[in-house]
Amino acid sequence: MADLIIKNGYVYDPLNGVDGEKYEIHISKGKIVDEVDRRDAKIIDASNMVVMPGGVDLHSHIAGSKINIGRAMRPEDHRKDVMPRTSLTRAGVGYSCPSTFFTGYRYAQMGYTTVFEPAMPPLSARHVHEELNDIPIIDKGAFTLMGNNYFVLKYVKSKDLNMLKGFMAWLLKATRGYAVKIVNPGGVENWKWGKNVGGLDDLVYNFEVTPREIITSLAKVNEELGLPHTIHLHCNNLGVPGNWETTIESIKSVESIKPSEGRTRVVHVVHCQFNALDGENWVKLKSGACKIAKYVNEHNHVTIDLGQVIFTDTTTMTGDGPWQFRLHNLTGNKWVNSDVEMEAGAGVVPYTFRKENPANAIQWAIGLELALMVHDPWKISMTTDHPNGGPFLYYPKVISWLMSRKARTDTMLELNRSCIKKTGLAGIYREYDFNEIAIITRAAPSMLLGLKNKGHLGVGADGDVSIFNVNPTDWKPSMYRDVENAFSRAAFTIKKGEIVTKNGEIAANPLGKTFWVDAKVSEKIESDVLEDLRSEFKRIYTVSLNNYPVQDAYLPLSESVEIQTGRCLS
Amino acid sequence: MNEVVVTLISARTIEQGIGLEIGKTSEQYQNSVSVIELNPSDFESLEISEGETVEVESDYGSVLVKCRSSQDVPKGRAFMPYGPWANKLFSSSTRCSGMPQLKGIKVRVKAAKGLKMPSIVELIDELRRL
Amino acid sequence: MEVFSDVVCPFCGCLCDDLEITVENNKIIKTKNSCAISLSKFMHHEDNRLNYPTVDGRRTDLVEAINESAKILASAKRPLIYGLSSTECEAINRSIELAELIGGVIDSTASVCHGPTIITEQSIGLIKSTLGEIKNRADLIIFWGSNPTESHLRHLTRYSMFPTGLFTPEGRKNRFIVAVDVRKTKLSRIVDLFLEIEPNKDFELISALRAIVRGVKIEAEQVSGIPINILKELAERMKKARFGVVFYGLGLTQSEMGDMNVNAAVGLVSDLNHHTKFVILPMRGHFNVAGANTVSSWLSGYPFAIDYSRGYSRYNPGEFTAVDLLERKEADAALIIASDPVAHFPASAVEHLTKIPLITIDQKVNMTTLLSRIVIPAATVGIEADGTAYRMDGIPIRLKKIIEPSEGILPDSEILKMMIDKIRVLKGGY
Amino acid sequence: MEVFLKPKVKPLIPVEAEVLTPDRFAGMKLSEIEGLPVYVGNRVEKLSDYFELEGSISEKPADQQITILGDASRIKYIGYGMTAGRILVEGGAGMHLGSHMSGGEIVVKGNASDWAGAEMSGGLISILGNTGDLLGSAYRGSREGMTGGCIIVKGNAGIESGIFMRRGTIVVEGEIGSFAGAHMNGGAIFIFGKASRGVGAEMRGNGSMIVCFKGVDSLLPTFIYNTIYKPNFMRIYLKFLFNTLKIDKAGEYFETPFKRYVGDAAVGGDGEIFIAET
Repeated sequence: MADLIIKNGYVYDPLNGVDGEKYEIHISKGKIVDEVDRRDAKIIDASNMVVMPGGVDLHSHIAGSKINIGRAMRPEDHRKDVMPRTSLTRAGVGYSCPSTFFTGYRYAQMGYTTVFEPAMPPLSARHVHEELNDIPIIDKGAFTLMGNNYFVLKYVKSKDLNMLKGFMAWLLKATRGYAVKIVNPGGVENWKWGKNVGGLDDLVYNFEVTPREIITSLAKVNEELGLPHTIHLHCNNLGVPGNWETTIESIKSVESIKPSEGRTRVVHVVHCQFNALDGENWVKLKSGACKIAKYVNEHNHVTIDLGQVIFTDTTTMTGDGPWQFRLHNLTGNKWVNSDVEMEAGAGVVPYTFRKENPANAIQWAIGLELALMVHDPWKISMTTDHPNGGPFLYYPKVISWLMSRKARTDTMLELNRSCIKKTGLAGIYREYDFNEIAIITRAAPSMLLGLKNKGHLGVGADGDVSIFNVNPTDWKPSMYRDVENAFSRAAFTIKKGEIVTKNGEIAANPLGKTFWVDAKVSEKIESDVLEDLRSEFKRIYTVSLNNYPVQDAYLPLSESVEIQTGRCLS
Repeated sequence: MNEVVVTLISARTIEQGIGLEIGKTSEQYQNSVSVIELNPSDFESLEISEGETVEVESDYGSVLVKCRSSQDVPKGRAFMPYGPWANKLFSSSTRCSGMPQLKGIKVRVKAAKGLKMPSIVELIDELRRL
Repeated sequence: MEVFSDVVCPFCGCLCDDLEITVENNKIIKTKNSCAISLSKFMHHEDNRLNYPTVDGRRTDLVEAINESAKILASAKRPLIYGLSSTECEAINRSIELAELIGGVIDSTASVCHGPTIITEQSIGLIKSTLGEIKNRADLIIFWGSNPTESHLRHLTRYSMFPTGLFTPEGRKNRFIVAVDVRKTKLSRIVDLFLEIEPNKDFELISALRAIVRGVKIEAEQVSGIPINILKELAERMKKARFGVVFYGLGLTQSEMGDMNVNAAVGLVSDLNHHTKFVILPMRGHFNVAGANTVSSWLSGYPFAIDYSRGYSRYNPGEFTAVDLLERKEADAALIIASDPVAHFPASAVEHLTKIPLITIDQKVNMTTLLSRIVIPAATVGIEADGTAYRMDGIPIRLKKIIEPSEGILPDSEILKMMIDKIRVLKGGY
Repeated sequence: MEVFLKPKVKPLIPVEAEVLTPDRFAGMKLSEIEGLPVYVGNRVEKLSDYFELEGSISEKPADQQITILGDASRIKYIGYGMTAGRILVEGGAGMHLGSHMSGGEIVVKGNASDWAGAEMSGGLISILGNTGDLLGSAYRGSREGMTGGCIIVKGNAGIESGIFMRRGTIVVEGEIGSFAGAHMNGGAIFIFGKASRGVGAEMRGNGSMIVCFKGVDSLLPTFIYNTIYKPNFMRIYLKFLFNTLKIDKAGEYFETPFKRYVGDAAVGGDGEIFIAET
């Protein structure tokens, strides 16, 4: 592959402190380098364009049983957006539950090069990896569900954090997972009896532990293990009016946990919009964003992503079984529930966010409020919790709302005015600049994930670059449609030094790699855990322990992050 | 000639499963699926003996199979294992579902003394002649 | 002699993964933990094998068979690819790529087993769990139009009726078991309650149960042959269960209006979740029929009945399902992978198969191979080839390769890859 | 203005011809219309490969009539998504006739196949022969079936007619297959022949109504008998059918009492089934 030089572009590389400077990016053998030989290099002229690192999405349901249930149950969804095959590309269909090839192509077309699937049930990890292997171009990884796992509950109950540590390390490796995902801790286990938990101190049936204990134990061990990402937390009471209190309480519960070396954060709260609702019920719903934002502004141990709502027909899917049942009852829409023995659950319900629905309008505002009221963009990652808040295809629209008050106002004018009054959005004048957009779509998520070679353009970084056809020097927020168009179809997306899209068209179709974490614990802990697994597995699982871990065959192209854990729990 | 009208159910059986894993052309497979079971009272009304050939006819086709009596089959119903014999009786209409109706169709069963049941090879030859 | 443990059985949707297979000189000599059918599969996998490729009944080599197949498929206007459920996921994946490449219709045997389940999932949903949830928690189990004693032989011991689990320490004693069927079966003799119902009357019965669960008074004295007071008792039992499950089979899907039957059953279970925990699981037949739907969904968006004639996937059971395409005499060529439609389709659908160029990839001689213009032998998946299969409840398990196939016999996925490569060449790289 | 399409061949592989709408034809030259693409298996062919065309083309769809002079039972998607104008098919019509149409009129003199009027939102389809399954239905997965317009079938209709219907009217003068109006949530179905098993199954309500003039094969146990009476609105409906839609049979029932059933109780629905007491 020829070396690549990107010249004349306005470069936004927040991790390296570059804010719209014009300088050349050189790429050789898939990596950013100081300088390549100009004579052999392919030169991209990015005059009047924005140059950023490839986009990084840390929370998007792109692979595995949930999104696949969504695909299977929603044929009507796929009719909205189709991609015929070409000599280069495979066929695909969208929209809220896009097929795998379609997913890879559309992300690349928007300048994204790295995406993480945030909810992998261990027992169906193989499924996740099979799908990831059929998502072209982008690099990816998946987070392992742990918050309702039998062994986790058992070790939390017995307060044996060494065993918990050993188990988490084993499970990450067995599933080839990248991070610890917690969904409605305790609530999903209770859902297996048709119940839920209502707050941090409710009891999980038969285990006598509380969501609080689950969260704090997992967070503590997560940091002890020195995992690259913090715990990835989907809080209790998601979608319940008044849940902002639970959210803050959850974040508070880990306040005193010592973060892993080199960072201050110990928890990432996902799709925070769904957990920032204030008011007693849906009728009295108002925004709780300012309360969350205030807390986040005052504390450095938490980061959030948005879960921004888009006004469209979409498909909700979470590991939160009881919430999906609730949503099914609220909407009357079709409902798939899928509980996974000993470890997880899931539900899928189609949902349409409507401008004329007061609650939806407030939810839409909450996402934006969170992004705009949290002062430090490094604490924010932009997501729609695809496809829960809306399909990822709408990221450019979210960018335009964040960058332009006019864009927000134009949308607000279509909404019920009294709803907007229940939020603080109309009073916010802040507008993101290109640098801040680069932070929340690239630098911050990559930093939060501990991906050293992603999200920036310094020497040694992966050669993932996106170039957008918008001139930042004469762009004004009133021109928000231009920025939306530019981010919808990148002028160039470069992946590992290869031009993969050009003017929004796919130009190459390589296979990306899968990240996973190989956390090492002491041999003693490892063997204790294995012994416990052996003694219990057959009785409670329907798959044998030997057949449980994901085989190497499922990771044709992967990068493991090896972690030696030095610190011991006392 | 004696005849009964019954509701035919087709389904899997262990013998059919074992037979098909040996091979579709094996004796075991053919023996396991070329049979119809009737309730003893329906069976008696045909005035045949156990294992004798009967002709089963539906609105869509007919086939010769051996007949057995079984207490498990309620009166007015009949059972056949899945397979090429039973499939000669079903309609290919799926009513826009993709699934033909393979259970609960009306068939007429009558004695066919002396007539020989077709073997799988004969069924194939019949198809080749189409 | 070598003993392979934790071997996965590639026969039914149970995908039992605790088999022990003893191999000597590349021959299977013993199996442990196998059911009767599994035993037959492992011990007889060498019987009635296809040993070499044929074109028009003439022995040939693999390359010629692939070339001839490629010619047929590349020039067909309305090619059909069918089967898939008895092979592993990589081969299914390739089959879909092939369908895309030739602009064909692709359908799996799901259309004639649990297609109605999928149609229901698309209209009202599905409330399911993995089998371990049943083993660990279920205290009320209802088999509706399904009979694992003939079709899923270890289901009762591994997953449903007998196993002990986390919250079911006494196994069978912790459970009340109901069977609903139109005839007596081995199962009906070992359950706590057997309801013998009239054929094609499932929908009415389930609807009545739903109404009773809702507290509505039904005026009829009996429904579908079952007295109303028995239905009332059953409804009460369902509401009071700690964790209930309905396992349903082809008794619902293959009767008249199978999609509505399943619709009613799923609706009932959905309603019951307002009272207690209840799930419903289809008893999927072939060992990887769930995989066929799964892989197909992530690649094409649709679980079965897919048409690629316009370059992208479209879905419509009844229009793009195999039986219908053949019944309407639409297909002008067919590729059958790991399936025997000639033996298993109704006669008039089979008739059209005899009139078009037919290509079959299979391990054994079957009715379809006997009528095919081109036959390509394949390795037996799960014995001579590895790969992924999805259990009836959606759990992916890796099948093992325990012996080498005969020389020159390749796995389905490799044969399909060769075919794809050849067709690409024929199409000038497009 | 009227354009005539004379079928040339009976295609072995069905032809997908969603171009057969007044909307598409309007404002085009005849030669351009001849070149419109149709999809046959995996090939793209021309409309003129299957039809001889003559006649005149109007500027506006509303003024355009398309007449197919013969059998089109292997032609799919006739009138797909049309908004105005008129299509007359002298013979039979293939699958998806008038699916997604929102206006205009289609008349088929022969039989129509499955999915006629599927997910239509407006306009009128008259089928003088029989029709296949899933008449005026939702496509699989969708819960928005027919949302407006009217379908009249002089002959018999197949199974699951009007499934997931939301609004609009279906009139079947002959018999109707099982599970008519399943999941219905609005709209009206009039069945002048005998209705089969499962009529109104899982009907939710929202004003949905099924009227059976010749009885039902077996009414679901979950439809609860309510009363027998002569509803005023029924008379108004019947007058409308008789006078406006020219359904002569409607005239026989002006004075007929109807038994009213409410359901489907299985889903807590409050839809109505009226069965003429004759």
